[in-house]
Amino acid sequence: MSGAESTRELTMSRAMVSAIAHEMRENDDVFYMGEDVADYGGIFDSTQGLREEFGYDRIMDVPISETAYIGAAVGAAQAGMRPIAELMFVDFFGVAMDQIYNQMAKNTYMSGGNVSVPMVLTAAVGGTYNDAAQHSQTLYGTFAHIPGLKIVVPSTAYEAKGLMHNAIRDDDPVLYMFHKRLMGIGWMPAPDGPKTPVPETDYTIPFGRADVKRDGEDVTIVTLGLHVHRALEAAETLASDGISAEVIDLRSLVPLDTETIVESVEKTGNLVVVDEDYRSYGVTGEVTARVAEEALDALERVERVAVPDVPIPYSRPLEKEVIPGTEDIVNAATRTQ
Amino acid sequence: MSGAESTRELTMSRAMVSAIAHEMRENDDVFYMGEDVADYGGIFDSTQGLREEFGYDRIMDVPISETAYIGAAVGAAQAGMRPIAELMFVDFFGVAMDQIYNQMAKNTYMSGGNVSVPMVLTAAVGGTYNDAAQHSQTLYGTFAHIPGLKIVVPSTAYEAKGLMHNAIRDDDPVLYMFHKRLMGIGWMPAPDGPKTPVPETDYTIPFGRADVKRDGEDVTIVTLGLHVHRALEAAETLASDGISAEVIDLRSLVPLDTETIVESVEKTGNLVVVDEDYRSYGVTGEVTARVAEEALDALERVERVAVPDVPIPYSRPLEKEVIPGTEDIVNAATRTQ
Amino acid sequence: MPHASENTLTRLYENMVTARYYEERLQEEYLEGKQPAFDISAGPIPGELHLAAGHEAAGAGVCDHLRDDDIVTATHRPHHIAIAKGVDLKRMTAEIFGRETGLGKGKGGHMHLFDPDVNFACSGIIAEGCPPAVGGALAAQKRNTDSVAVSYLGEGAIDQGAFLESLNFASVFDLPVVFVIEDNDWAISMPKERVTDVENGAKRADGFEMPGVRVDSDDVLDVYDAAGEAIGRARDRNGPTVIEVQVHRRMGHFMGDPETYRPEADQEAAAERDSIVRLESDLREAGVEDDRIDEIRDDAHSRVDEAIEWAKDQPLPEPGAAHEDLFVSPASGVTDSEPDFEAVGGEE
Amino acid sequence: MPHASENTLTRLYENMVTARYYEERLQEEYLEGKQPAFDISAGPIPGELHLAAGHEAAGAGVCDHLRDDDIVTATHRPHHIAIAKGVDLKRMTAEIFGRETGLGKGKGGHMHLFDPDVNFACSGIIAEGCPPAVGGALAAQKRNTDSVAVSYLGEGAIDQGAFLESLNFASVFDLPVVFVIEDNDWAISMPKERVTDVENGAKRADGFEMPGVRVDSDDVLDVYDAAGEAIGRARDRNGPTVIEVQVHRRMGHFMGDPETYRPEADQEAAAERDSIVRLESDLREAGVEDDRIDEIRDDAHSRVDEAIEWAKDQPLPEPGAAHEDLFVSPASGVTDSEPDFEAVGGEE
Ligand SMILES: Cc1ncc(C[n+]2csc(CCOP(=O)(O)OP(=O)(O)O)c2C)c(N)n1
Ligand SMILES: Cc1ncc(C[n+]2csc(CCOP(=O)(O)OP(=O)(O)O)c2C)c(N)n1
Ligand SMILES: [Mg+2]
Ligand SMILES: [Mg+2]
Repeated sequence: MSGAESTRELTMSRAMVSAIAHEMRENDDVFYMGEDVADYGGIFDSTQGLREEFGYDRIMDVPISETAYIGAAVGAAQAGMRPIAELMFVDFFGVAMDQIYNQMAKNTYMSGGNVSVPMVLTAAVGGTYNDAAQHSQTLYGTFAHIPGLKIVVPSTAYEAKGLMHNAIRDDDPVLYMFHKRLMGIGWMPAPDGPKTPVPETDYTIPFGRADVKRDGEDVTIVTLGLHVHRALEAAETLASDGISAEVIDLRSLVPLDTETIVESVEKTGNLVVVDEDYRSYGVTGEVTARVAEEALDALERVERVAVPDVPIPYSRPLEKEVIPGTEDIVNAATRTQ
Repeated sequence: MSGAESTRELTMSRAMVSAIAHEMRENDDVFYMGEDVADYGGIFDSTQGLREEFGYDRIMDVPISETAYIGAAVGAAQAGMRPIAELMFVDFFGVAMDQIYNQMAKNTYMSGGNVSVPMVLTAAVGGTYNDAAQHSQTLYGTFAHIPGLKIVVPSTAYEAKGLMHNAIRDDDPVLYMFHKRLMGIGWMPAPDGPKTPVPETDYTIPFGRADVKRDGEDVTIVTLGLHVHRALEAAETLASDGISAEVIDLRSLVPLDTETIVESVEKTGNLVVVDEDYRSYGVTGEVTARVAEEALDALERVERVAVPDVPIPYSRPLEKEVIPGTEDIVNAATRTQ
Repeated sequence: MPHASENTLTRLYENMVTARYYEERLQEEYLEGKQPAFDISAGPIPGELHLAAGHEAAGAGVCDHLRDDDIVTATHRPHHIAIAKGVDLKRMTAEIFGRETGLGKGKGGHMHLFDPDVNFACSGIIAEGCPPAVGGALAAQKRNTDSVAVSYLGEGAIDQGAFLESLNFASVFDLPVVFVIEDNDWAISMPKERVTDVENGAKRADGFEMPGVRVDSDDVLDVYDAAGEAIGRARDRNGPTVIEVQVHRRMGHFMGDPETYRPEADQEAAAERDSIVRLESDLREAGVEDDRIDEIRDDAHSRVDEAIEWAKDQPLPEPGAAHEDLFVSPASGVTDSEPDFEAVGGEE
Repeated sequence: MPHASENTLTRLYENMVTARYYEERLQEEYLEGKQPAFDISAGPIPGELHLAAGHEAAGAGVCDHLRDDDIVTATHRPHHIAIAKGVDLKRMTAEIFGRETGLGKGKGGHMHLFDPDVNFACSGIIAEGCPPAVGGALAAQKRNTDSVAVSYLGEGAIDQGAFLESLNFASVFDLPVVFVIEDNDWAISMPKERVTDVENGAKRADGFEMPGVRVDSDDVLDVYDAAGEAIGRARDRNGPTVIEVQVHRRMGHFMGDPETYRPEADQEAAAERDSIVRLESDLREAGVEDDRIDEIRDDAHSRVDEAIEWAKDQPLPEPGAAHEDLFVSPASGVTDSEPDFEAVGGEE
């Protein structure tokens, strides 16, 4: 590898921040609002160093009033700015859901496209560090069920940057859900996967384009976020058992890249959907249904691996029980054979 | 038919109210909070006549502060009372979702079962009268995705009463979603189906027991709420085309009666899931996935009939386009043959 | 404090009679399709309809101070405010009738009117417009313009978190925004005193370090003065204000509301305290001739009639249009293809 | 106004030294597993940990007036309040260590402690406990008892809708509830003045027709007096009160917080203004001997050490337990079978 001036390995948080900084330099209309985003730099390093470069006016600490500031982002976006608002943990959505759901997501449609809402809502998601029922959810299904939001979930630094550039430049509201465990925060060690080479330059990754992170022949594992890495690990184990797993990283939930999934299942005949969200009425159901609609004949077996419809418990053995682990994925994939 | 003293035909709203009144007479701990539930009797007749019998203290008009009063219901329930709180339109959930999601639904689990939350949250759902994007949703999928709530959706007066008795007596939080179009309100004519004979006495319908509303051999139509009646109408048309459709009324989303659905599909081989909620990441996906998991071999064809992932539009031809109609069900069922 | 000139008086009058007649005509149209039995899904106007007869002073008296670049968010009862803000009357009416040429192509409806040309929006959830108005004010502050934002809400909405949080947000950042509470004594069937601790809604401001002013009558000139001062403060970067205006609900909460909960005396009182009649006598006092008054009113009526006739002539949308307008950009965002990793400087 | 007796003084002291030592010991335990590199998922205590050293006066001074049947909802920083309310120390500690015999069988964790025996609960979302406390007060009112409810929140929480709506709800129904704002100057890294319009959080009460009182120091005796009055008012059915207490954050927001945003002077000032040291001198002034003070403190420390040792000895839950306790009744509700329609009087 040469040319270190144009590529470097970044953590996911550095990649995310570099895209935000780039867009803020290019466009005065971009600003960031959130709790503890200024001096603290974001509880999960989502804004680290930005206040130093852009000041308090553009990296705004705001009151603990999610309804007020997310709604203010909607208003500022409709007035032509390009705000980014951060929900510190996605689990807090319930105090601000009306603004997200009934304004951010619907105003474009309700206005017949005469109004646009070019904002990004960022939110930290996920568990694995025992933060219990009110701080560990992903809620992928809850948000993906809402028409009117584009929803992205990066799994590596490369995706984190490209998806953020696209999100900020997009004229529609985008929900950008970043998994805490992938960010590369000092106090929450990340797995190896998310730290990747990242081009210095700006580049955009389109929404609705899943990424085949590993090719395989026997079973298709569809997942996103943290579980991309667990699925890849599982695929290693499966390979040593003679099972060849294809791993698909959805990267965006809305739009959902049904085509890539269906193509893969047509090849492998088996589908394992892995999700860190609750099992019922969510991502695993939707992915399964799309395959059942479009490739029922090819489909030999389906397995869903997700949180078993209980809140995330606190104690380590309990949390480990409910959040899908590598072994759970291996077992599910093995059952399909 | 004889014995009018013990059975009468009731509208769905009268049946719902009669169960509430019965429980309030039996148990002083039951009370009702909501906007316009006292003098008005509920915008959708959900409390008609109750204030006259029970007074303002037990049929409480409350400030337009859904977070405060739904959260207060949680607190009162934990203190041993059995409150019923009404969200006038389910579409307003976003202003109070935190209390619903993070307290009402989770406190039992987070306390390891040491605390219980014996409350009922009622909410009017559904469209068909052009009330547009913020007043026409069902949001079945949004709520069913939350672990910790039992969720019921009556389709007739008989179910409305029996499910309400069970909901009030249950020690867990129950979300009771009633469809406006079924209530039999003067100004919103109901179809014929929901007005049924209803026993005078109290009786409880268990949650998680779907009801086969029509037997059939060729295709299984799974649905709930208003669309039970549209499915039954569709089944008539299908019958005249020589297609025998079985119609399953889910009656509760949590728990979901997978067994009844799977048994039916094992017989018919074909599944049509009909939902008035948004298509993706919701009820149609979940029902399909459960069948794909448990009866893949029997399954020949799946069709999902739901709102096509846009907010509910206002104008009549637009609303009609997105809310599944009888014809859409007929077409989907016909495609499976 | 600027007192209304004769020009202003006639402008206010024109505005208010337009709004009043508009509501009366919509009521007729709406009910026409619902005779003899009221069926909400029958007739030429779809859905619920919340009319604002009796609220006109709060629309005209405030919005007369606003420019097109100022932002207004209104409530579920929005027509008088929309008219006062200069929303396109024809396209608004077409929207209310669910027509293709409506402001939202028939997708939004009467509670969801968006006219970006004059920065007007409204919504159907209580107090929901407060945070976006605050955001509009924030944008003005960031862009260093002297635009302001006005957020309307009903007296029933002053107990809702979205409003209360907005007060602090506006206050702590000194934003150019004015909150206008229309106090019509009722929140559907709930009288103010049953559900709200304060008699004067503007008192909410006391806990948030901002001025709160109550205009105790719907005399449009008093509203005009109070709003002029508050909007002036906002434009001069002196921060937000809460204004409560006493208005009256001359009709039911929505069309079809039986109002059985409402004492007849209250209905009669609302009918008597008519801000338009009062303004007519102010006009006469200011020397405006009866002929001129009649002319203004007749012109307003003609414009309304014309808008309604125009709207009713407009085509309904094609059903397939329901699938459009979810997004303004492609679903994939600004880009449809992922760049070549190496081409953008990557080297894997 | 009742001034604290010697008995009360020693009770408060016992309470506060228990709470302080508890936090110090938890800090040790928590960090022990995280040396040298801080890894949030390592060590004997799972998850985040928010310690309340410096807040003790607000816990003890208020809860000393409460009975077991009174309801308390606390925040994400709950231990001192739980201790003051009489929550079972061992089972609480077991919960914090994620053990099977914990208050929530290890499911809840340190932000979600429920002890129904003393009507204590806490939660991790800002101001989330306010509405349930109001609901507890409503239940007391409906049942005609003289129980009261107390809802704690941080000064950062006074901008959250759940608190503000609760003020009106409590005020309009005259509920027996007291809101206690613990003002420690910081909301994580955000100083109060950056995000809140009022300097004195109790001022929020002004807009809601209820008294608001600020206790400007964390002198537990001042807190005790102010709380006594407010809780007395509530018990006597004279309505709700807001109290703000100036406390101090002696540690980071959560364990592992680098506090780089916080001026050293501020940290030092917090360390100096120690309400426990102040109370010790009050005790001496009241004639309590040093030996007795030492004894109380030592006893408290022993109880804490014992609880922690006990907790660490408790078993972790079986993984399968994760699937239990979603509901207390069967999923089908009170009934498992549908009655025969005819048997219940139907005749189809
Ligand atoms: C969050 C929310 N809760 C309830 C409603 C239902 N609702 C619509 S209008 C209304 C009454 C509003 O009263 P007020 O704010 O005084 O306005 P007015 O109708 O009197 O103009 C209510 C309760 C709603 N739209 N949104
Ligand atoms: C609705 C919501 N928003 C944000 C958070 C994240 N959060 C946890 S504690 C905290 C600061 C709270 O400050 P304060 O209320 O002053 O209490 P303190 O921590 O100082 O005791 C924040 C923002 C949350 N838990 N809930
Ligand atoms: Mg009103
Ligand atoms: Mg604080």
